[in-house]
Amino acid sequence: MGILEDLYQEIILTRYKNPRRRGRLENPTRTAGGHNPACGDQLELFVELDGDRIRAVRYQGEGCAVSQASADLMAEAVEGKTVAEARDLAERFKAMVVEGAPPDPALGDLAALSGVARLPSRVKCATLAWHALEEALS
Amino acid sequence: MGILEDLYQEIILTRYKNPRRRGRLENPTRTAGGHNPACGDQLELFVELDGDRIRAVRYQGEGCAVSQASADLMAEAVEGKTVAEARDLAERFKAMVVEGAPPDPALGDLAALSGVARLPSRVKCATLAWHALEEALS
Amino acid sequence: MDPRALRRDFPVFEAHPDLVFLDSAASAQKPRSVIEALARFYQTAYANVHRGSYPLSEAATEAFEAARATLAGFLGTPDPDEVVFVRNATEGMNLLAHALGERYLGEGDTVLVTEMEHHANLVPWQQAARRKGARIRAVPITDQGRLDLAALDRLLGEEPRIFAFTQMSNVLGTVNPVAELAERAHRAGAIVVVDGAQGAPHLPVNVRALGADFYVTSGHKMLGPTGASALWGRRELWQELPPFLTGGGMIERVTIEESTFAPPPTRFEAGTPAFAEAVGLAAAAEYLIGVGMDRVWRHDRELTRRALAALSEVPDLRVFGPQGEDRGGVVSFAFPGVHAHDLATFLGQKGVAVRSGHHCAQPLHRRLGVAATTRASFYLYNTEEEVDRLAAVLHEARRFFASWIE
Amino acid sequence: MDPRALRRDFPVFEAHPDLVFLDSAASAQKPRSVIEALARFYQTAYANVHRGSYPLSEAATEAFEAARATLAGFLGTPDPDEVVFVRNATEGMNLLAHALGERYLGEGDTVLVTEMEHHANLVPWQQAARRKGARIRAVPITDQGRLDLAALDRLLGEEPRIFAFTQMSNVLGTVNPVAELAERAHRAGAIVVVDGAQGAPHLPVNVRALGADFYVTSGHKMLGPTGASALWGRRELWQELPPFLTGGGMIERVTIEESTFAPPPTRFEAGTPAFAEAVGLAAAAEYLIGVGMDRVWRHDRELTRRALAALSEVPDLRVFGPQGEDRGGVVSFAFPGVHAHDLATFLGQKGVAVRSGHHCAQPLHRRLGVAATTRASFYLYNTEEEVDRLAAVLHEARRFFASWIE
Ligand SMILES: Cc1ncc(COP(=O)(O)O)c(C=O)c1O
Ligand SMILES: Cc1ncc(COP(=O)(O)O)c(C=O)c1O
Repeated sequence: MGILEDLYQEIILTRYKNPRRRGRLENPTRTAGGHNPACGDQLELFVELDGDRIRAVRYQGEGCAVSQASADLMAEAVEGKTVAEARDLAERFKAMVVEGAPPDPALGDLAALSGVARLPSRVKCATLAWHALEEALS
Repeated sequence: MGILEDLYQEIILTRYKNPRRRGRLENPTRTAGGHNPACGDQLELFVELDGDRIRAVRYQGEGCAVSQASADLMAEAVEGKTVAEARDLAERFKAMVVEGAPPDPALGDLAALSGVARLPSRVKCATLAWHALEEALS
Repeated sequence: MDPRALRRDFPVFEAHPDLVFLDSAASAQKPRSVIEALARFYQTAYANVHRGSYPLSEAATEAFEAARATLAGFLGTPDPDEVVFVRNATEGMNLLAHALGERYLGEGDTVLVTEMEHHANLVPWQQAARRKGARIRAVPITDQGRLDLAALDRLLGEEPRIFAFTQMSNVLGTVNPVAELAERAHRAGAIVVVDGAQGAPHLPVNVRALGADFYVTSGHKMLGPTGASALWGRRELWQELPPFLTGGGMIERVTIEESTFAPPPTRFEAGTPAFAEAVGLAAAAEYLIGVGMDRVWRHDRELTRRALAALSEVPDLRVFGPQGEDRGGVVSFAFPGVHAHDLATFLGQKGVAVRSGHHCAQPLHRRLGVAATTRASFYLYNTEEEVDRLAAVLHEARRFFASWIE
Repeated sequence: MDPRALRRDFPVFEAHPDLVFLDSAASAQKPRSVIEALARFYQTAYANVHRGSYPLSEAATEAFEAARATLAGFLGTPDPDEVVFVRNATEGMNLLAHALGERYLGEGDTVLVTEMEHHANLVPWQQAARRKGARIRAVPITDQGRLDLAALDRLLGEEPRIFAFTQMSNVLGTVNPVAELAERAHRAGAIVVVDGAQGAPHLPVNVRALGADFYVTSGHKMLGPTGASALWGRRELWQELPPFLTGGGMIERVTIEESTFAPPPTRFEAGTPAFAEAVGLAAAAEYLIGVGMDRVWRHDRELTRRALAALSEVPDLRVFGPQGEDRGGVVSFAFPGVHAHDLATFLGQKGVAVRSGHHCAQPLHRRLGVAATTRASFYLYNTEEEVDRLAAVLHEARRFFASWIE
């Protein structure tokens, strides 16, 4: 599969055009901002915690299909997880897109973003939301 | 003759060690400062004018044999000259040390400095006093 | 001008024969003569400039000062001492904003810029204005992507101390009527600073004929190495300005408590300059002079015309900037619903090197109503075939992203 | 270490086989690997870094960031983002003086420097102090050319906000006890800025072990190209600092009126960096790592010992700086009654390249009681024969200038 077909899979487009977790939370427990100075992509993240467990995640901002789909899939994936589990998922995601490790089964649909590893300039797009998540949880 | 022997003729040494015009004037008509940022040489020039004629010139400052001898010979050479004559002499001097023109007879003892033209880094030492003179006369 | 022949002077196209390089507005490729001038200097003629009284240092100093003279000539001034070497256009603008700010800006004063400025010609003025209690105003642009001259006159009525504007927009390609703007600004009493980062590489420039007070260039965009750019200013104005960077080489007398400073251009070059890169930049200016800037400019515009025609055939593609003769070789575009990065990645994977983002012009993108655009830019080594290839790949992209387009 | 073998790596000595180059403290010659890295980058891998989503730009960005990591490693920090690229040591010091000044200096505060500082580590602090109503104090030196540590403690009692000092004097060769000075300064609550312009090229450096907060280097003195130098700072402190140069690349959000800024190191690199030269600098650091900085340092000191011994035999010659192990390869000297320039011209004409003047250290020369000195400096490519030649030519000079000597 070519790099382009690999990257722009149906699921990426779907999440970009019809996001499931886009929006804001009225009373977030935590918020964090993400910014990619290289390209101007911006992201605001809202997290609602219930003790140690992530109850809801929403995001707002502007960016390419990669950054938006990554944020949307991430928000969905970490809801219901504990803070430690979410951090662990972030590590697995970064291993996939930064180091090019094969997608960990735990990543589920996020595996669709594995092609990013072959496009160094897009890695920061894919990790933008995840860095914001780590900041929000820290 | 080697460059060194050419440059460091007896007359340069004499003027460096036993200057004839070094000092200051109590009531100068004009003063000007010279500074060679490349090496830190500094010069203060005092000129006394009688109408259009240069009555006396003195200088103070710190510098190498080339800059000091040049200042001393210059001061002596322009005393008694009109402003226009002094400017003309400055042109001839610069032609000799900057462009390497053969010494003009009008330069007299100043011809001893002709070797400077072969040492680009020392040209500014030789012209320091002359630039100050031009400033003072302008 | 035959770009196919010129191309052979650029080693990068030997290394990447299939590369369609349309990103010269970000930074240009280097001709062999520049790379060799640089390498030869390091191999055979290197020593720190100034203050060395041995032949190698004297020769290096002469080469550096000859580079200054070459750049002065390239910019159309007979006086080498009007040229100060800085790293890039950005440093040039910071130097000016600092020094002009210190000298001329006070509480309540205005600095005028335009809505199409690169951040390099905006943020430094914001910093200077904040320090001095001054404010920034911007000349708006028309829907065609030109400066709104009626608004300019109104804004000049506020008597700005400084008017800083770009010769050519790095997003729209708009070439501003510099001489006319400078004249109006001077009549209003403003100091005129021209951002020539996109102008100097592409247009014949004569700073005196333009009527500018300061003219900023970006060396690496005009075939030179990174690290060296020429900043031009009028001698009388340089003389008035306090230094920006301070340290060795630019002083007269230093005590622990205070210092006095050397005359220009030395006053503005603190520490060891990037003198080898300045020598490389002079080789670049000589290469451009050899080709002829009028021919470079004609070639750029021919490619631009061809690109504008071809891109207008791509369905759904929005193309920015004016249609007309006042336009250089920069074309920015977007498919509604497709983000600029995704489009640029597509083009990049197809071998067409373009750039995407806000191109350091966020206020302009806000005005255009888009967060980001994709930009192709042309230079003397680009061919008509490459322009056609761009158009063909954009048609392909249109098909690939068809379901995304809104 | 065999300098004769290393010499073959430096093309300049092929071009000038008889050159005795003793001016590395001003700027060092470049090994072939550096010149080739630079040329190869321009020939095959050039494109503007950041923001480009095509393979060439991605690769250039990776090379630039790899250079940052190499420099971080060379300086002994695991964190590449603690390294900011600037043009030269002077720009590094200006950046720090501005940013630390804005953040930490107020009315009546003190900045402490030393009497042996290069103007690059003095004048920028004067500017910052003037802006902020602070004052400069200087640690005096002893007659042996070392810092007066008793005076230091008194001055630290005044609780300076910043203590900026050189690791190695560019005139006396004195190597200051950085770790000890940093510890005392930290106890007094000062931020510690170390001028490593002469240190990094010659000594094994580990910024964390030194206990510095900021460490400034000069790339062209450590075998790198002109135009690129590494400036190191602690991450926590970088994060606190406002930007210095502003413009493209270092912002987050820009409107006409105001801007917010990116995190470090991006915040401190405005505009297109000298990224090709940064890649060249990394090749220089790799060359030095390959030779081994401990061996470089040992070699420098051996030559220095030999030079000090030989020069002490030259009648009437006054030699400056301490005698001891705390001394690097810089030897300044003077014949009373012979001006430094005249002596340097003599040496230069005899093929021995040295420098004369105040070496950008006027306060130090005032302290030494001379307006100027002549300076020889050694590096890894210098041999014992060259040191002997220096001594021989000084004996000759003594005879030539005999009647001048006072
Ligand atoms: C119009 C304009 N001004 C300024 C700059 C900044 O140039 P540099 O990267 O040389 O600082 C650029 C290039 O990015 C530009 O296009
Ligand atoms: C101790 C010291 N600091 C700073 C500098 C300035 O270095 P640069 O020319 O790289 O700015 C020098 C070199 O001249 C130096 O020796």
